[in-house]
Amino acid sequence: SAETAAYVLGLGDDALIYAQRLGEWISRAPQIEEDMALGNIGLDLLGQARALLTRAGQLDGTGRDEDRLAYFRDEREFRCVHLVQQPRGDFAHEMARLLWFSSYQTELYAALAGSADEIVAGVARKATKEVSYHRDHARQWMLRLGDGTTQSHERMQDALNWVSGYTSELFFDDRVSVAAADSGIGVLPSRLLSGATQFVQSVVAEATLVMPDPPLQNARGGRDGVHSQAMGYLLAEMQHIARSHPDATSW
Amino acid sequence: SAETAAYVLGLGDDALIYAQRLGEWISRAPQIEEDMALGNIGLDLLGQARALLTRAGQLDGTGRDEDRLAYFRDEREFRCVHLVQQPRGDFAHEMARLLWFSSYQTELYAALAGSADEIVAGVARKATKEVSYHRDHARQWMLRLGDGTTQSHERMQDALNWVSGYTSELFFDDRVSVAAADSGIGVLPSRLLSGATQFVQSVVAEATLVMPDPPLQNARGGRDGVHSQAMGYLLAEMQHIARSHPDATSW
Amino acid sequence: RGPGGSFDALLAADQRIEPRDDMPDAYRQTLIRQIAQHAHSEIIGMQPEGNWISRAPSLRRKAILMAKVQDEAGHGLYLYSAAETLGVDRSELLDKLHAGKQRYSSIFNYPTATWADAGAIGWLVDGAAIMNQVPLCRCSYGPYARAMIRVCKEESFHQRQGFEILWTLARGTDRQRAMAQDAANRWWWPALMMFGPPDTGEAATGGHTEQSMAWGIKRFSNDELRQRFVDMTVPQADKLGLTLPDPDLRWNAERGHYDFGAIDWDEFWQVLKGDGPCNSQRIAHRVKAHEDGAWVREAANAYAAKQAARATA
Amino acid sequence: RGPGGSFDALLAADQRIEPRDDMPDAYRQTLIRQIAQHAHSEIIGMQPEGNWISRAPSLRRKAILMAKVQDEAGHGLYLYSAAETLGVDRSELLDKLHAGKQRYSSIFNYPTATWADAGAIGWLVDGAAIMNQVPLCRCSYGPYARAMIRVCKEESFHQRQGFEILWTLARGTDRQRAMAQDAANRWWWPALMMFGPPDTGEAATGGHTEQSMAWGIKRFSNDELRQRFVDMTVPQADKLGLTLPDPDLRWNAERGHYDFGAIDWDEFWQVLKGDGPCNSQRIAHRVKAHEDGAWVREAANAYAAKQAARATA
Repeated sequence: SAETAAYVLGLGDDALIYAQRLGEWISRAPQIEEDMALGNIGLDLLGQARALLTRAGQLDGTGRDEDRLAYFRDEREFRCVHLVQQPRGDFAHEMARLLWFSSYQTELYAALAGSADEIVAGVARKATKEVSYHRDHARQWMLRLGDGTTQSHERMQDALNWVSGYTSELFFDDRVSVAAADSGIGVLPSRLLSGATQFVQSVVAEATLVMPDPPLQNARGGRDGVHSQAMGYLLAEMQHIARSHPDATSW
Repeated sequence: SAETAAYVLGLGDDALIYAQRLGEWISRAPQIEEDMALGNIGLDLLGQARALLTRAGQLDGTGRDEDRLAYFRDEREFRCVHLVQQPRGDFAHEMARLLWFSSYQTELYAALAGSADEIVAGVARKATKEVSYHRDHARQWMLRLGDGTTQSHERMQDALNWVSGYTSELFFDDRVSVAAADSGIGVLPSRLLSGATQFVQSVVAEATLVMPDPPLQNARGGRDGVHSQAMGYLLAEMQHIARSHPDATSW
Repeated sequence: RGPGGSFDALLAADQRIEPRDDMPDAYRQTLIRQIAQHAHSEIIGMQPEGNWISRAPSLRRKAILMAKVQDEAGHGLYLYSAAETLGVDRSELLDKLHAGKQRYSSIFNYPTATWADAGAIGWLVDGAAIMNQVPLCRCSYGPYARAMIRVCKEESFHQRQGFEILWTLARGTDRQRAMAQDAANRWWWPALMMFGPPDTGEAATGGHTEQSMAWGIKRFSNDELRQRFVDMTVPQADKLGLTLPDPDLRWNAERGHYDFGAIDWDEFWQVLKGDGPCNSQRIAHRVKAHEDGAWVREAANAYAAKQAARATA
Repeated sequence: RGPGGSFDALLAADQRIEPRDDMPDAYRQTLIRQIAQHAHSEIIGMQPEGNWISRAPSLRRKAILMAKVQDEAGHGLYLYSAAETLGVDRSELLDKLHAGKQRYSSIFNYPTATWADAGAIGWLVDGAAIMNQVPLCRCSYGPYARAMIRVCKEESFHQRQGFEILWTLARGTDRQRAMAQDAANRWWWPALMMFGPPDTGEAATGGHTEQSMAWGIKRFSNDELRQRFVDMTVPQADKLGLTLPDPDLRWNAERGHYDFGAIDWDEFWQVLKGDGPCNSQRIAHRVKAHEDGAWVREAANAYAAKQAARATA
């Protein structure tokens, strides 16, 4: 159905756009090992995105392939959350984002391993191990930064406060998710909240940090294609060469 | 001829790309008056660019209009110098760039007012007053920053040093410029050097600053379409919406 | 008229209060707050449209948009100047904006998601602004009234430009038309909210309307202005060939007005209280520009002081 | 073989020198300089191709490119580790890179102007690098030789990927084909310069070739390797359907090699001395990453120290 396709597309877009942001770290990380680690996480997400977009293009009946969906959709047609769109901040901001996103994805893929859509289930089963590694990577850095120097502690706390304005959107039961959950293909986002939050809380405590107060402002609208300002610029960059060669059939 | 068209295109691209950079200042300037002033300068340059690109599209026989040339050329087909492509720096960097560029353009348009191409001559005559205002604006700020606070003096001097790596390209006699000068339509860039430099030198001295030593590294290649790294990203942003609607005939 | 005059007498005679005139402190404070909020709205309002300058899809549109956003900066300047006649200065007002102690119009906390939003802002947001502002051209405080005359003239130009963007899109490709319709869908309700909460009826929340009317600052109620805006805009939407996203919108021959559906005031209050889509972004953008420019302003002051000292030496 | 051994005897027997072995200080310093330069080249070499990760025109190519640039980081790590066996540490070497006291390969001072450059770098630059590096797999210093074996395996994979990018472009639209040809035009001569200045003849500038050969660090002269590269690459260009930008390039049956035109050594020295298209940009990018990450590395060290203290407490 259209809802199922849109649901899968949203999951794929989250992975695609976050992979795009993580790719920006390559050659800009605090140490060479981290260029590699963030590149690896980006590659895992890109792999998930390709599989999910391909599936979405089958489910929606348009037959669009992964590249058609990634490069030739307009901003309003993307369904990713604002969290993954945010411009690359400092390393603490990236780790705060990664901790929440990987904690969410860990719960998500665990649930989707039993999806009624065999392909989605397959993607989820393969990705489960990947995202659990991502989550552990974020956890290790949260500990180092939270329990490192005074400066790193403050920066990590600031980053946690910042990211809190972007997390509720991950767990919001929009119409499409509800429909996908009803059909047995998806899972209700709100069902993932407590597991993800518990993990984050435990890491935050271990890292001598505190969970932020509820944020004044909460990101919303991504699943309806209303994005944060950064998204248009991200797409301009990502799509420019492909859009510049509309008649190219192969790269 | 092809050379003449390429020459005019290069002048148009310089104006277009610098207008694009100046547009980024709007809502980001140090004071509201300066949002307006930089916007005005950008608008003047955009006006010059539109006239010159239109003329280039007539001269090269392709009949491409200003938008076709601005939005549907690839990076390698642009002919602007690296100076105008550089990402927006701090305000001192912008004033250093503007001082050099407007001093160059003042000499350029004075010479082109006698161009054998009536349209180019007309653009030049109209632009002469504009660029002399731009040059004066840059001069005023050089004085304030150079002879302002210790910090502003240092930042202004740093910016002058930085910009010196990008100025020689403005005055380089590439093949196309030589041909355009021979035909009486253009002017040899090297002929503009001493006038522009004299003006800059006088402002630098008045601003209690010093002319930098010759730079170790000199930008080159813009007139042959080999650009600085920033150019591709600038074009991605500028062209994205137009490229996303290849079948749109009107905006 | 002669110099000075009693505040009440001037008001009663529908004459202008000028800076030299005595005025009640509450009047002065109300005006400062309102003019500052208005000035801040112009300055913050540069951002949503400024977002499209670098990506405008034709050079002509790019030039028009740059000029328009620049005009907004100019409006901000007129208005800060008007406020300064009341004994405050611009930097003080900007500090209050940056600290969240003075507001700007909530409409600018909505994102500009597509190019068509540059059209919708001109058509709907500037249209609503004009409806609010035209009566202010007869405001009791002279400098504010004169600033508004100038602003209104340019705003109506902007409104036509916005209309023209949508007109062109609505006659373009399917995707361009869809973009125009989508923008109208997203901006219609927020534009209606620009007139503020209802003055009367269940949803009314008190507010300063009555006092402002007595002072000749406000001439019409929020609901009156909103109705006028709807009445003006619905035929324009028809002309554009766009649908407005309100199933209850229809002509009421009896009233001689368009009826329209219920406004979601919860959304209004949510955005006003800080939880709009772009609240923190707008202030952060503005504060960054201000902080990045601090050394430049300091240098300009230092240079001016040196020049003054040299002139007297 | 048994523990240790005399340096000269090991060299004479074409055996590997290991970290525990005595070695002349000049040998050690030469190796440190060469391995560090090699490691730096991998790290700086991430930038020109990294420039295309965000804009790669298909998701498959994006994934391949991300993996490739990541491999370069890995190569840098192996090589810094090899250098560390000689008694220096990575941070010291990086400081020298950042301060301009140690070099990286000049080829990375050229810009990547189009997507096709990602192909040309793989095909020509990695191709030339492999030609230089394969003999290093038999280098006299054990840790360096072992690192090179690993690096060469991955590089040849990258070289094939680059070739495949150009192959696809050359069979694509006219504009794609032109892009491939343009990239070949721009990268051909700089790739030939990667083998360094001539060892002999008028243009030779002395250098360390003879000593390095005696030490078993270098196995072939610059000109020999360059000729091999030309001989290998010309038929590949034919297969791609691309022209190499050298009118003097032709098969010489007598020599059994391709003849090729004169290299512009002025350009080589200009770029080497700092006036290449991207010299300052490459270092500035690298230094910024390093400085931006300083607080992170400090935090990691502080945490590790705390953990160690806790473990012993």
